[in-house]
Formats: sequence, structure tokens, C-alpha cells
Amino acid sequence: MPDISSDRSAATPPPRTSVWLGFVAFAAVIFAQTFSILTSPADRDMGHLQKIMYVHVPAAWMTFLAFLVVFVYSMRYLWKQNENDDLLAASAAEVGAVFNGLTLMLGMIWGRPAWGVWWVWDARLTSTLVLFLIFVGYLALRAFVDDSVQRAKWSAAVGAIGAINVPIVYMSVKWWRTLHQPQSSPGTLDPAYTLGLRLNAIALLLVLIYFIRKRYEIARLERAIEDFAQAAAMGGK
Amino acid sequence: MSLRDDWRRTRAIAMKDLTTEIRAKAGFNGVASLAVTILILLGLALGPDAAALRNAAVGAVWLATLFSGVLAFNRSFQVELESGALEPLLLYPGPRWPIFAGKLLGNLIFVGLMVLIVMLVGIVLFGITVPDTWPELLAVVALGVVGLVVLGTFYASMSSRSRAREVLLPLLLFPMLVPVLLAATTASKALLGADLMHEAGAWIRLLIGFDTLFLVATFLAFEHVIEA
Amino acid sequence: MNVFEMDRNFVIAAYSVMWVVVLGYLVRLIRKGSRARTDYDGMVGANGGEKP
Amino acid sequence: MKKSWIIAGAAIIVAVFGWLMFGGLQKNVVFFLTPKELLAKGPEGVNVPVRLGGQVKPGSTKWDAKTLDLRFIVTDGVKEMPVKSTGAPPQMFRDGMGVVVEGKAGTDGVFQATNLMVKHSNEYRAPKPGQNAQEMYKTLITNSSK
Repeated sequence: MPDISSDRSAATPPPRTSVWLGFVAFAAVIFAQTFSILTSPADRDMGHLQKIMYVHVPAAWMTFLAFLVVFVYSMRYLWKQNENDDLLAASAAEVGAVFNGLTLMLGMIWGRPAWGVWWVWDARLTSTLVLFLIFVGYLALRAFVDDSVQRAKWSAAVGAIGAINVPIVYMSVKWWRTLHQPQSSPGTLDPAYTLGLRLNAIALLLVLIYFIRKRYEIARLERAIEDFAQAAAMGGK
Repeated sequence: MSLRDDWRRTRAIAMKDLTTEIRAKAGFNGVASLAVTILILLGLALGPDAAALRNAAVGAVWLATLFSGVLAFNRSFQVELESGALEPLLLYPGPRWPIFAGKLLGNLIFVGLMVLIVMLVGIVLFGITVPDTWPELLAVVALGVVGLVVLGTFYASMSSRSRAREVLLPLLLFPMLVPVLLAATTASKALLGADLMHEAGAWIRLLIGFDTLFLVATFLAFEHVIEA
Repeated sequence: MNVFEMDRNFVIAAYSVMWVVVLGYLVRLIRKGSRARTDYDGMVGANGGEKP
Repeated sequence: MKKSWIIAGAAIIVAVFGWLMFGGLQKNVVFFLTPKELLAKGPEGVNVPVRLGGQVKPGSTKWDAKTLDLRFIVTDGVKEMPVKSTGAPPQMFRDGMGVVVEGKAGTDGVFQATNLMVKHSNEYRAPKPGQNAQEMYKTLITNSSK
């Protein structure tokens, strides 16, 4: 029996996500992509393929950022038991899974011409895939549990423990097989590419924030609707 | 509540699980037979080439253990739920972790015995020569089983109470076990071969770290999970 | 086909995939959001504007 | 659960994490053997699956486009080892490039590769003036198929 106390999430109306944030985010993506495609010269080794970096690398960063949000809000839920934290973690997980899938697909499109294969069992690729599977497990758990308190507590535990595992997965796969180039950093990146990459990262970050907020708004609305239905069912008797 | 009481409860739960298991036997026999069947099927699927089989043996043994282990974990909580015994356990005053520890201990013995059988069958079927480094090999297997059972028991405490538990447990558990699977198979392979790259030691340390980490984390999280 | 012409196709494919995924998810969110908002407003209205 | 337990647990988790990530575990892991290390193993290193890493010795690449037979020499600056592989070389394969090959050293001293991996460095550089990456790759292919 879920407990319906007065300090529940539904006590405050669900937030509204600003449409402008969405517009700004997508405009930023279009600007950043146009800018970086037009300004960057072809790479010495990879030619035009380097341009895939502008979407692939920021998408990977956003995936990890989303997972960090899941971890932080899962821990916060376990600590404070505030249902909103659970809903936010769930929203970040769904958006993270989208970015994770995108990262994998773009990586494959890059890998085919650069390495000659769609897929290699390399550390970065494999751990990104495992991260995706952990996201899928988290979302499946949420889908299969009906009681909202149970769902919140369990998924918070799964989110926190799953996040602890991600660095270990990465390390183990790295030992097991290593091929992917080391992390690109401003030091190893030609200045001609750095600005483009940063712009794209900022633009995609805005998209990530917009998506998570929008998804959170929907989650809050759905909770409130559930509460209405429950209150109506009880009041009707 | 003293630690001694907690330990007594832990032991009581583990003993109870094992006694039911010994009385019935059907559960263990069923799961172990499944593991051996999977091993045989993998042997058939991988073909008759003896050299290829030897290469695949380690992976086959671990996969058979993983797939049949999942059944064991769900069982251990399902028995409790079906007989309605979980509620009284939770009503008992004091911390909840002895329930987890008890289940863990029971599953550890259950899966440990199963792995021994699977390993023996694997050695025979896949034509493995037992190397001089067998104590290290046993250590790898033991550490791998601990990792598998800790996470398996923890996730089963949730999945066994959800819809679609047969699907949910492997979906949650298998991605988490990637480090264990890699460490256990790579280290075993290295120990069975010449270990030219001297990698077994590093993998064993990784397994120790993994086991400690998740043992602590699951004990901390169990309190929240079982109450809900 | 020359390797570098092939590269161009891969770059185009990558950017197309990116836009399809991102816009697809955006459309999903907006549709789901407007449906949930309508339901919510309806329920608030039925309750005489009172929130639970 | 008592607060002290949670703190102790968190401390253990952080400690183990630190040990795993920064505790020098990595130093003991060898990703690949260099030709010098592999040759030093003597007969023990023959016919055992290993990873061999090094640089492609400039001018040593021979590629037969018809039989897909690729031969080159991997060097670590001290010793070198001939490698036989099949299949077209990856696009970034060229003289002086870092490679890791998986396979076994045969009794004849030739390394039979089952998997060839180019280690792309983490550097992204625009071509120098007058240099054309496209041409560089073409020259590699035409030269090596001769």
C-alpha cells in the first residue's frame, strides 16, 4: 500500500518545461554542427571521418553525465526518500539510454571505415554496450514493478549499484582488450578541432538538460494523475 | 541486538534453506542437471574439433554456471514467498542484514557445489589437463562464485517479487557480472595455458576488489530493498 | 569507389542517424507530454481546481 | 541500520575503489609483448596465443590484393619479428604505425596473426601543407601490392 502523505510530490503542481530551452538547445546544435563542419580541415589519418567525432564524442559524454545524474539522485532518494528524486533519476535513465544507443550507433559508423569492422571488442565500445545493458535492466525493472514505493526503492538500489560497476566494467574490458585510442584531450587535439568539439558538447548538453526536464515533467504529471485516480477511487466508496 | 544474535540468525536461515534443500533434493538435482545439460549442448554446438573445444571450455563452464545459477537465486526467495515466510522474518526485531547473509550463505554452498560438478564434467568432456597451478585456479573459481552469488542473491530479492521474474533477473544480473566473467575466464585460461603474459595475478586482485565492493554495497542496500 | 568518397557517405550516415534519433525522441516526448498535460488539466478541472 | 555502519561501509567502498583505480593494479597488466620480450621466451613462446605489439617496420609491408596475403615486420627498435596476416589492412595501417597482432609465433619464427589491430594514437592533426592523406593511403596500397 503506497503511503499518501501530504508532503508527496503531487502536493506541488508538476513543473512546466520552458519551450524556449528546447528552441535554444536545438538552435545551438544546428549552429555548432554547421560551424564545426565548415571550419574543420580533414584529419591527416582519418580524412572527413574525423567529423563524426563532433557528434559521437559529445554523445558519449552526455551518456556518462546522464548516468551520473541517475547515480546521484538514486543515492539521494535512498537517503531522503523523496519521490521526486526517484522520478528524476528515472527520467535521466531514459534519456541516457537514448544517448547511449546513439553513441553506439555512431561509433559503429565510425569504426567501419576507420578500423574496417563495424564492431570490435575494445574497451570503450564494450563498456559503453554494457552501460547500455545496465540502463535497459534499470528501465525493465521499473516497467515490471507496479507498487510505486517498491519501484522507487528498488530502482534506486539498482541505479546506485549499477553506477558503481561502470568504472570496474570499463577497467576490466580495458585489460581484456584495448584498441580504442586514449581519451582525446585538448592537448592531443589539433586546435582546429577543439573549438568545434566544445561547441558541440555545450549544444548537446543543452539538449540533454531539455530532454531530462521534459521527461521529468511527464513523470510528475503521470504521478499526479495516478494520485487523482487513487483519491477518486477512495472517495467514491 | 548483538552481533552474536545476528550471526545466529544468519546461520539459522542458511541452515533452514539447506535442510529444505537436502530433504527435497529435487531443486539441486534439477539445477545441476540443467548446468550439465547446457555444458553438453555447448560442447555439441562448438563442434567436434578437440583443440577448439579446449579453447572454449572455460567460457562454456562459466556460462553454464551463470545460466543455472539464475534459477537457484530466484528459487531461494520464491520458496520463502510461496510459504509466506518472508513476512514473519521481517517482523522479527533487529537489523535485516542477517536475512541477506543467510540467503547468501545458503546460495554460496548451493552454487559452489554445482560449480564443482560442472567443472568436473567440463574437465572430462572438454579434455582439459589439470595444471600444476590448480590452487590458483580454484581460488579464481571461488572468487568468481562469490561475485556471482552476492549480486545474484541481491537482485533475486527484488526480481523474485516482481512480475516476469524469469526475465528480469538475468537482465539485471548479467551486465553487472561482466567484470566477473572476464576476470574469471581470462584468469582461468591463463592458468590452464602457460600464462605467458602473467595476467592471472592482476585478474585475481580485480576479483577480490569486485567481491569486497559489492558485498559491502549490497549489504548496505538490502535494508531498503527488503522493506519495500 | 575511392576510400575518401566512401568516408563522405559514412559522415552523412552518422549525422542522419543522430538527427533521426534526437528528433524522434523529441517528438515522442512532446506528444506524451501534451497528452499527460491534457489529462492532468482535465482532472484538476473535475476536482474543481483543487489539487490532491 | 546504524549510521556508523553506513559510514564504515561507504569508507570501505571508497577504499576498494581507490585501490582498484589508482592502486597500481594496472602496472601488472601487460597488453602485449614486444618482439624482444616474445623472442626472449624461447621455445615457451612458440605456438601459444599471445598479443604482439610494436611498430610496422618502414618498407616491410607486402600486400597481395589477390590472395589477401599481408606480410610485414613488427619491430620494437631492438628486435623484430615477421608477421603473416590475411585480409586487407585497415585504412590507417601504414609504415611506422603502432600495431597489435593477436596470434601465435610459429616454429619457423613467423608470427601467424589471427587479428590485426592498428593502434591509432590519440592525436588528431590536420595534414601538413602539401600533404594529402588520400594520396598517402593510395601510395601505401599501390606500393605494397607491387
